[in-house]
Amino acid sequence: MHLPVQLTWLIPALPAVAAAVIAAVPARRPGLGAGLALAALAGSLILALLALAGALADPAARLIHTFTWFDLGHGAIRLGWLLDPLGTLLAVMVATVGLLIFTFSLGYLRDDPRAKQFFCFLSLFAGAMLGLLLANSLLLLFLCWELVGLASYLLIGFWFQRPAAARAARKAFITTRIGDLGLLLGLVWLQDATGTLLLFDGGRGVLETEALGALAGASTVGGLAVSTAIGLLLFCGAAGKSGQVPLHVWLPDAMEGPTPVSALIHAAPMVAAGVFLVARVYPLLAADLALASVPVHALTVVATVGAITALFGAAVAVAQDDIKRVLAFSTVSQLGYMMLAAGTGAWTAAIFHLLTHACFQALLFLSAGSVIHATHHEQDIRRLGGLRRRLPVTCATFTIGMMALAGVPFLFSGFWSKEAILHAAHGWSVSALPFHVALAAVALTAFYMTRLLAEVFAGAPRGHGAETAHESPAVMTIPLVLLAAASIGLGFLGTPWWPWLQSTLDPAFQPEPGGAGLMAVSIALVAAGILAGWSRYGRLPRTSPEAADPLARIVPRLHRALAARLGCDELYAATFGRLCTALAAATTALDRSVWDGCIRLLAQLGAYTGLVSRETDEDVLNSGFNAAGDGLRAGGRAYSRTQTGDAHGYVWMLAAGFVLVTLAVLLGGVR
Amino acid sequence: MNSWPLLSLLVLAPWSGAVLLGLRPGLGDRASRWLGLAFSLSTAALGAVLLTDFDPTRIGLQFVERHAWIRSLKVHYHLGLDGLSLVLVLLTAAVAPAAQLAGWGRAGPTRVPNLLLLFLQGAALGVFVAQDFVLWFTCWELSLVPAYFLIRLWGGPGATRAAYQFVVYTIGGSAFLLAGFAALFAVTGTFDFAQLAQLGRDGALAAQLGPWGVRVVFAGVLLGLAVKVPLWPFHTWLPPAYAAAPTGTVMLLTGVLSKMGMYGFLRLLWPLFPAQLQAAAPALLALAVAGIVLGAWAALRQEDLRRMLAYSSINHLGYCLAALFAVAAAAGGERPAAEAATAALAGLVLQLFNHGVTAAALFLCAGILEARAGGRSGLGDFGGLRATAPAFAAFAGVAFFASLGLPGLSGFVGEFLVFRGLFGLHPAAAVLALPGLLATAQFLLTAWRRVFHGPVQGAAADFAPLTAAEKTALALLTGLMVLPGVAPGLLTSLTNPLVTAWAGHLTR
Amino acid sequence: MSPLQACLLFSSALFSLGLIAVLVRSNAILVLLGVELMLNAANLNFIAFWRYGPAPAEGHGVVFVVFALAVAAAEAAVGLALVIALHRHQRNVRLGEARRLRG
Amino acid sequence: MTALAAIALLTLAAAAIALALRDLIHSALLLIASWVGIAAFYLWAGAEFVAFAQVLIYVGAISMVVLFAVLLTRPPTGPATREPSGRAVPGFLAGGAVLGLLAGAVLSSPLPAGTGAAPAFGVRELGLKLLGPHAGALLATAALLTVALLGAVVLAAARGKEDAS
Repeated sequence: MHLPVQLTWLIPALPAVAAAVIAAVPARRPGLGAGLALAALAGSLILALLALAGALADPAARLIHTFTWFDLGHGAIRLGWLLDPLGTLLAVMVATVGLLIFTFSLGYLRDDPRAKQFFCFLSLFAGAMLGLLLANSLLLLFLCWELVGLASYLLIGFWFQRPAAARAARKAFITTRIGDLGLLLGLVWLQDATGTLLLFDGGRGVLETEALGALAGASTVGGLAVSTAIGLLLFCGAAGKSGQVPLHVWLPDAMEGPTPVSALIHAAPMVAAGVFLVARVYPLLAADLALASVPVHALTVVATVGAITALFGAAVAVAQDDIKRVLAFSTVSQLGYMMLAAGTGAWTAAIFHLLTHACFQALLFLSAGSVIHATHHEQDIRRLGGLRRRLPVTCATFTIGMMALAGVPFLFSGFWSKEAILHAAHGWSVSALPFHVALAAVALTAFYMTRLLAEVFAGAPRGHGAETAHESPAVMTIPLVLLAAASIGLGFLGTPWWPWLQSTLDPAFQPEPGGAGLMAVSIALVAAGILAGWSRYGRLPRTSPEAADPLARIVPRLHRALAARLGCDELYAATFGRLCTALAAATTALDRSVWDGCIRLLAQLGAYTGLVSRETDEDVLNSGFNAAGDGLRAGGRAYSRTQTGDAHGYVWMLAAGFVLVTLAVLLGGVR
Repeated sequence: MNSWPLLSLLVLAPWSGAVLLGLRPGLGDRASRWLGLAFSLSTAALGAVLLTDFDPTRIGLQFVERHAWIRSLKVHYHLGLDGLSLVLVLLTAAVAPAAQLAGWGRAGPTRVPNLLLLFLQGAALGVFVAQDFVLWFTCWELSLVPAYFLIRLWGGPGATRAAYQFVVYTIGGSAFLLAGFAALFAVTGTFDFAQLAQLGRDGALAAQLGPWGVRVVFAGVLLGLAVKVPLWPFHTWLPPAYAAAPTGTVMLLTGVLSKMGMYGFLRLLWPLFPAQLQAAAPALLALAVAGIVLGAWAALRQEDLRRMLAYSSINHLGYCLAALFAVAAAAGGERPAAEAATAALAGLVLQLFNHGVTAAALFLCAGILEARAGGRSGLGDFGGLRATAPAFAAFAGVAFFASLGLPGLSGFVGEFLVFRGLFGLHPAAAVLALPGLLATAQFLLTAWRRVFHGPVQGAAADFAPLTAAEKTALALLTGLMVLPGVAPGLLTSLTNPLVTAWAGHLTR
Repeated sequence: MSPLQACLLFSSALFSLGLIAVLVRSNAILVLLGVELMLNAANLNFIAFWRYGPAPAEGHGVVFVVFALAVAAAEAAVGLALVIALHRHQRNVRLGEARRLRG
Repeated sequence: MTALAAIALLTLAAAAIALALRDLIHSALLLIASWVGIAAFYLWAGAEFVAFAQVLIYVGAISMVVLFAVLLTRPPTGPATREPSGRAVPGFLAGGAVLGLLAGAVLSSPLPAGTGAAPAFGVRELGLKLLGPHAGALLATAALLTVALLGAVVLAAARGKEDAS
């Protein structure tokens, strides 16, 4: 049984409608809201599974359903749904992870009076995310994309009364919006160049040969192919959403939301949207590869940004002390990996890593949430410690997540997906640098994850929260266990010997032979990272919260710089922030002084004219007029004596005058 | 087709309400409120009738009423309605009752303000349906009178100066408009829009006025309309007026009256002076883009909610102006731009409606805040309002995000279409206008954070719950922000043939 | 003597009669009536010149007379009101006694 | 010509007698007769509308106003007083001089003979002229009449203060 493509809309609509209903039910019934949200998402999951089954039955066939949104001119703005392995697979992933996170939230937010709103926002988020994944139109995708942004804004700012949370929410929205503007411009350009925003439309879609050829064939500013320019603009949006350098600054701050939100945003769905977008429009990004004349290929930029982000995130994560911040930067780093993979052409590897990452990162965040929940909201790893015994389940699941993330060989999913990425980077013909950067990041990842594990679970408790910790309830641990299982199992979907996932996503996928040497190198690096971490943090656990970090003792300045996140936020505040403020001030001043000034000048001019004319009148003209007036008055006095007031007299004068004039006319011949 | 003089009724119904209120000086507050609401709803009722009888596939005027009025001057009582007018009439139908409701919670007299609001409503409707200049201009000027008194008598601090500035500025603008049309009448002998437009298209107008004459007349008409919209930098009357006007008035000012200027651009300036507008369009486009960007920057700086919203109005109407000027500039150009022009114009009309509703809702929210904070509307006077007034925060949130252009709400479709058209016609302008979108998000979210988020402080602590009237008005406007966002076809289908025809003129 | 001249002589005579009345009579009402006669004489001229003038189809004379009649009506109304005011003021309508306007 | 002569004679005679009579009522009635004569002249000249207007305005309206004025201002006792005779002779002299001058001018001027036929200028043409090119003047006249009416009412009705002073 497969889902008919015409009914695709049900998948995002169920959670969206649930969100609307939850918003409408009274706040007194929080349980009702949560139940509704869970039920709706479960329904979506079932439908998504049906859709996936349909898509997998014939991976090469794309099921599309197009409908008219509204008429415009002689044409119309059309939207559509698309069921293909990429979208449906991610939809299943989002629904599954979402369901687990929803369940976890039941326990995490049991005592929060605003839990109803939380589930409303979560449902909205899930609906928008599912719509994004299944859209066959970039416009529909953008619509859902922005709604995802709205939901994340609401969720990050869920505890809006904390100034930090309120600020973080705003920062997230505005930073991603910078990227979104690029995306919007790209959409507009694409619509202008091709006349449609449908991805696949029976040969007329933007991702189909005809349009791609036209886009790659035309050139624009700076010698770029139009497809390159549009691709880069679309990548702006992806970079914003997926926290790529330099738009990554919102992601660590987004930790201000409740932990399930962090899991939702950082692990599975939201940040994945950017990678998904890159994978979705991959044909467009790759359209310029055949052109030798263009100054830069779009994919080169993607790979470069990805490599930088991977290294940056891993390096900064080394020096963070907040458990969620470490995980946040690890997410940044992993997203960099995915971009790197997509940029080097292995977008299937990117999606593979996206899937495995979604599981183990959600696992890590939820485990961290469990830790935070158990220790009464203690997030500073310097005050944790010794939780191995108190939280055995959490400790186990966290360890599994950590191993998956670090890429511990063979058993854990992260190993396989990372291996695929390294393989692709190794084979990239443009430059070997990203490959080496990625290798460095592999070692760093293993190092900082070992550090985190050791600091939180090894040694002795170093704070009140850690001392009184108790294992979280089953409603929270069961999702953890399930996710841990998935973190192990998922990896076997894409091993080099059986690359099922890759070949399903991309029917043209050809596994490249010979990865054993590379695998050995990466295993060695992971081992080195873990050993270094263990030797520094696990062997000699921290004894007090105040004790200095071992790394700070060795390279204090580097540690300080990394702890300060290399000063990105400060840099932005000093440049863009200042610029904004200055421009705003300048504009206001322009209004106040220049334009208002112009008006006032006009008024003044009028006043001056009046003044000058008054002075002239009084001094120049009046004296003359006064003299004339005196003369006139005298004359008038004399003349007034003739004014007898006798009406007859006047008529007499009139008659006499008439006679005189007539005589003058007749006799004088005046004509 | 209905044989009633629907358009006359449309204009006269609010006015008769105003007369009724005027004739009953002893009327109590309660009766005045209900009467005002009832008569302002007449537009909605008649608008519904118009909507059902309207044939969206026809391009020309419908429901035409034409009678000789002043024969010696060839002035006609000529009313007519096309898609554009209908959209604006529906906008008025939505905003005017909300504006009436906004005054329900206010202390002080109700009869005279409601009377003036009804008068204003009728005048605005007259502007939207009049097809003869004399009639049109009469309504245009008549709208100033009630607005002046409303601001002057019931405005906040600085109202006297703001009202004075508002009236002097706009009358100053309309003086040029009137002079321009007097000159037009002198050479053409007609005041009829359709005839003038025909002359304008043929180029006969330019031929009769002479090369300099036509420029002077064009500049006069342009100035009159530019002040009204307003086009940057003729906007300086707007922030003080919007900041000082009472809530209902400012809702009508921004929701309806600012659309009159845009309507004038579409109905008068563009059809009558296509060649002149085309010549001036690049410069005007630069001004419109400056309005978009600088309006948003200036809003970022404001400490007062109302002034911030006033600047955001300048920003949002900048999109409409930019779309129009880009289309005008592209006329007869090299690029076959019919598709882009259609998008830009459709976006323009959508944006007119959406901005009207959204801005009215935002000012209503500001008014509600003010009413509970003793007249203060500074961003620093509140904090954490979402905790104490969640329902109000939800309504306000929809308005904020609609104004910001969030998909799913009304603002997005219009802005997307405008940008799509702008990019197709003038890519550089589209790119330059983008920072405006960013700054809009920035100032709206900053304001949102300061007023609604953070710890509860200031006037937010004891925030009285929304009254039924406020809830009704907010719910009405919220519905009109969601509906066109989800189904923009409801509005675009009304204007689509018209817009297609406009764009078709370009490529001819 | 052409008809036009005859008409003009008629009007001249009427005018002179009015003038004499104005000059001689002291009753304000009669003075006013004299003025009316003079006005009528002028109207006669208009009609005469229209009737025998170069462009009778234009009808300027007639139009002018129509306006003059209207103005005369206004003038008579105001004039007689003035007479009544004068009477209220000095209990008679002798023009010679109304000398308030003396300079 | 005879018709004209008759009309002229009647009109002038009525006017002359009216202006010579001592009783104002009689002279007013005679003046009406003279105005009717003028209307007859208009008819003779082919200006029917003006003739009717003359009858309506002078014979109908102004005469009534005159009669009212006469009645209102009639001295309480006896007929009107005698005229002071000192002005009569110079008055007649001046009037005669004016008449002489005018007649001389008329007779000595080379006036156009005219077509003689009554021009076709009926009420319809007059109406078109009035509401066409002369619409502005018509409006001004309307305003003037209104103002004159108001002024007349004010003047005639201004009691109280005026009397007290």
